[in-house]
Amino acid sequence: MVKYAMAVDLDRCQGCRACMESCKVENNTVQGNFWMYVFRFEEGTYPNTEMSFLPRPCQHCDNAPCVKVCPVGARYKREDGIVLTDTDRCIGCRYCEVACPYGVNYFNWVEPKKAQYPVVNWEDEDLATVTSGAVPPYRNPDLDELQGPEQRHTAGGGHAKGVMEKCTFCVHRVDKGLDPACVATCPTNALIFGDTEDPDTPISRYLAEKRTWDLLEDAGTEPRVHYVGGSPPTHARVEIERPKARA
Amino acid sequence: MTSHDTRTRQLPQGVGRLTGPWWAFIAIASAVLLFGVYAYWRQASGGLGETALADTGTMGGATWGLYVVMVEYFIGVSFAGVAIAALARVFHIADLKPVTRIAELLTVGSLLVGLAAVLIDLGHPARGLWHLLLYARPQSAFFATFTLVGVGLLLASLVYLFLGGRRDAAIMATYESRLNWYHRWWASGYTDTGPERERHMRAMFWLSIGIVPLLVVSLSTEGLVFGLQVGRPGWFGSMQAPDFLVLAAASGVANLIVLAAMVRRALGKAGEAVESAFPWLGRILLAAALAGLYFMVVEMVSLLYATPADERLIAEALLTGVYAPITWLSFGLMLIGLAILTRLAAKRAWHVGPLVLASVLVSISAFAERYLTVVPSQTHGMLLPYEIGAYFPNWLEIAVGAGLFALGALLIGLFIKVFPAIPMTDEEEVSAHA
Amino acid sequence: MRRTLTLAMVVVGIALAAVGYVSSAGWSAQTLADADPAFVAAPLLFVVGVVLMVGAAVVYELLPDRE
Amino acid sequence: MLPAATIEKYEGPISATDQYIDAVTLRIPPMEPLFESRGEIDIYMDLCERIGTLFGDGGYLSVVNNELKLTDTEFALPLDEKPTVRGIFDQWARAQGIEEGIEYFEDPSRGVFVKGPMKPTKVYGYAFDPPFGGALHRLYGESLLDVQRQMIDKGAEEAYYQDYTPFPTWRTPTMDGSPDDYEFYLISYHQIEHKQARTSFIPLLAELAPGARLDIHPEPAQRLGISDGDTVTVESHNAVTGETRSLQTTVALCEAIRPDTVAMPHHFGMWTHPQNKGQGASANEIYFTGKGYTANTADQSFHVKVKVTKGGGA
Repeated sequence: MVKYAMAVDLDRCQGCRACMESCKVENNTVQGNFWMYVFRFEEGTYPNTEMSFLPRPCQHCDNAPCVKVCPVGARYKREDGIVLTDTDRCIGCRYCEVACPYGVNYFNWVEPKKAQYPVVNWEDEDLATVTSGAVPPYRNPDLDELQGPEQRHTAGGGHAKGVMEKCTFCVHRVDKGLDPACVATCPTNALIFGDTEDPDTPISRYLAEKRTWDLLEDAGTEPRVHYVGGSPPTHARVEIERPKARA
Repeated sequence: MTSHDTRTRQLPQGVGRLTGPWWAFIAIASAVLLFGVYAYWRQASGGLGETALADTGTMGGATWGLYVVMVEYFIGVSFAGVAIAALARVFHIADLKPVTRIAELLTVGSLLVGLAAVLIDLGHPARGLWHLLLYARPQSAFFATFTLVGVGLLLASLVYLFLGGRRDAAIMATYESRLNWYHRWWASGYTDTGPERERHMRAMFWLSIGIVPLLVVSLSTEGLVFGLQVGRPGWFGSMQAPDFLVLAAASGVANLIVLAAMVRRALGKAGEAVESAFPWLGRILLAAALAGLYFMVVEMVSLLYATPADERLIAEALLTGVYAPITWLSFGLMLIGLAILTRLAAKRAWHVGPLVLASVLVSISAFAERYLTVVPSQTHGMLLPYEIGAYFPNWLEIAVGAGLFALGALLIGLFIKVFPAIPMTDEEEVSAHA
Repeated sequence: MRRTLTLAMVVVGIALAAVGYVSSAGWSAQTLADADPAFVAAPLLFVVGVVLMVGAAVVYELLPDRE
Repeated sequence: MLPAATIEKYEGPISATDQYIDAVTLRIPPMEPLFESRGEIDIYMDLCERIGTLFGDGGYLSVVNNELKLTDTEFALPLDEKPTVRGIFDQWARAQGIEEGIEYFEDPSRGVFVKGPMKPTKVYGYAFDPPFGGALHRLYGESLLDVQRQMIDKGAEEAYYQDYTPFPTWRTPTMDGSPDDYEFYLISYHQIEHKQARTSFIPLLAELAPGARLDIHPEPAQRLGISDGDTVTVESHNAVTGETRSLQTTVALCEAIRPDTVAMPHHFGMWTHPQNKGQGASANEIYFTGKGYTANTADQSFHVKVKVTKGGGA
């Protein structure tokens, strides 16, 4: 049985936020939603200040509070460890969001617009000859597929008003044997993804070699995202350079 | 001992007589309700994004806001109504009997308002109803909200209202009026014979015995909606359930007093019967409000004394930060309310004016307290060092909330014109031909 | 007759509620993937059970006396 | 396909000349590209292959043949076969008359191929005969000195010519002549998300790095009554002319910055793309050029003192 996990090497992360960008393009999330989020922290007082970074995807907890509180079973955990939202099942009560200590849930407050990033007219025929008809960043056809053995609508999520969405570990890519978009994009290989049951995968070797820690270990959520290097964040760290949606 | 010929003229307690003030009340309540419906239409078409709600964390908002506060508050209020009615019946407290129907009405009304607020808060309300029936999971603390509270408690209080009203309905059916068919339907063959009375008492007794645990269980789960959240500082803890109950009792009794005073005023002479209940209700409110204050103080002391780092932010926000005005307003109103109640108790004179004032203060305090339970843990309770968030309901949420409140008021207002709000005295006979 | 029916409603109500409650989620499921009720609309059964229990009071009082 | 490698890739040909001798060399990768990165030529070839413009006349390979002057020679790359990057440069090296091909450049003891004395006309399109009008070839510093002398001759003020100096020397920065209430040094900087002012119209990038801001230390901010997110007016002062310029932006408190310095990213506000609207002003708007502030050696450019006041201002 496959069990997926992710390792985040904070000694390698340079805080470039390319993972956030690739996540948005891959999953077509609406503006202001960051399934993968990279904190940029500042700590200490001048002149003894230090900067640090902390990528925060969904932790895909083994003891997931969001799964427990979901009143209709829309939030569930697959056997391979991935925690998903069935967007056809979700009633939009947002209980998962208040239950999650990591703040990874994003609600579709309004109807996601087709042209949420209106730059170019993707319907232009000349453009289509160059892009083979692909329309980034809106609409990756894979996101419309039913996923996994449960055959539920779980990929994407930024398509429907009134339902919850969050990081899926790019389930539509993982099911094809690909890495999640953030992992595939990371220029410093700070993100490592794979099967932890097989001892020969890069992530298994990585986790065996390195000392790891989990985010908010005290919460007892047993995350499947493990951190290497750095140190757990405290409230002494002040977040700087926050991104935001444009009006 | 009214004779049959007078009965053809006027129904008791102003039933069926639509007065000017009543029309004014209905007009105002309808206008507020209509505006609320318009606001909700805006929300339903544009999405919950029309409200001031926003995601916790990177967006620095509260994902649960005024609507959830209303759910918690009104489900809490519903507790007192049916509990007082049950108390009056199980222990045969004659003084409380005149307010039993008002209490039941309050329960039904506030439950409807609270449950409507649940639906209004959903991103997919229709899907909510349907999927809860198909897939609801007992592991979620929401399970009880819609099964035990939404169905069990609502149905039980309707049954209470129905069975408890049959005798009055039978009396009303002896009057000739356009509502006669309705009263006959409600009376459903009741003739006030000895065995019938006995059977009624037995049914009501067992229903009362059954409903109290149902209340405690279902309302405790309402507190557990918050108390089970380990990831949300300020929420997690076993105090949430009893805290919810105590505050529910205080706000419920306070609302009952206000409603009873309004009914008394509306019914004129006939309404004076409810006055026998005020000393009882006043004492219960005093006890509940004292317990409520106790919980408030204990909470504040623990916040001030030994605060885990993650809860310190919330503590500061509550005591000295952005929520401090609400905190101290809630605390102050509760104190003033208690002072008035204590004075009334000491003088053993439960004057309606000060009692209602105290009730309104306690009620507002309880609402503020619910707000402080729901909101600050979301804006200030992120365990990861996100930016501090902010939330305050916008006009749309307030309009929808006011509309919901008006809906409850409208239901009760309509009810008192089709049925006696105060149970009739034993002297009034049920005519044999009813 | 009335007593029996009332009692039956209460007992059946409790039974249905219990079955509905237990079946509403896979309590024994090894993984959380199986978050669905054991059978379709099991929660509805719980609700029906609660309705029967409360409704028993109405039946008890309204059913005409045969004696 | 992306990202591009930095130094660990083939690149060239690079002319290596001391301006008298004409020589040429290639950048040979010192190691395999890091992580997932690859050289640009690999990326271009894959890209062209994917969109169908690699092969044939007018394709990428034919352009490479033209650029490397291989067309119609025996070393021309075939237009129907995808070469390796090393292969391309090998062909080029042979076309230069190097028998060993690219191995010549891979040999650390050689590496540079000397072609012989350079013909001035080859390098300088404007060259005369005799070269440079008979003038001697000058050092850069000599040019600066010449400019300085010309400016003095024409009666320019010292503030203008002082920085045209062959020997970089310390002098008090011009900006320090501004009045004391211009208390902050303004520096501008580059954000990792953006490339100059060219990318801020890209909505996805603008979401991550959403606009201009003024980084300021909390201590002076508190003194000025400014808190995080406030709108402020930043006014710069030209110590030579007394001219002031100002812009409005929002404040980001930052503990790591010197308390006497404020900073702004330079990506925003200078671009006319409609998607770039509403992102705020660029720090460049309040820097000065001209006397005292334009420099070639003792760099005074992008050095200005500013005052920060709360609110939108005028």
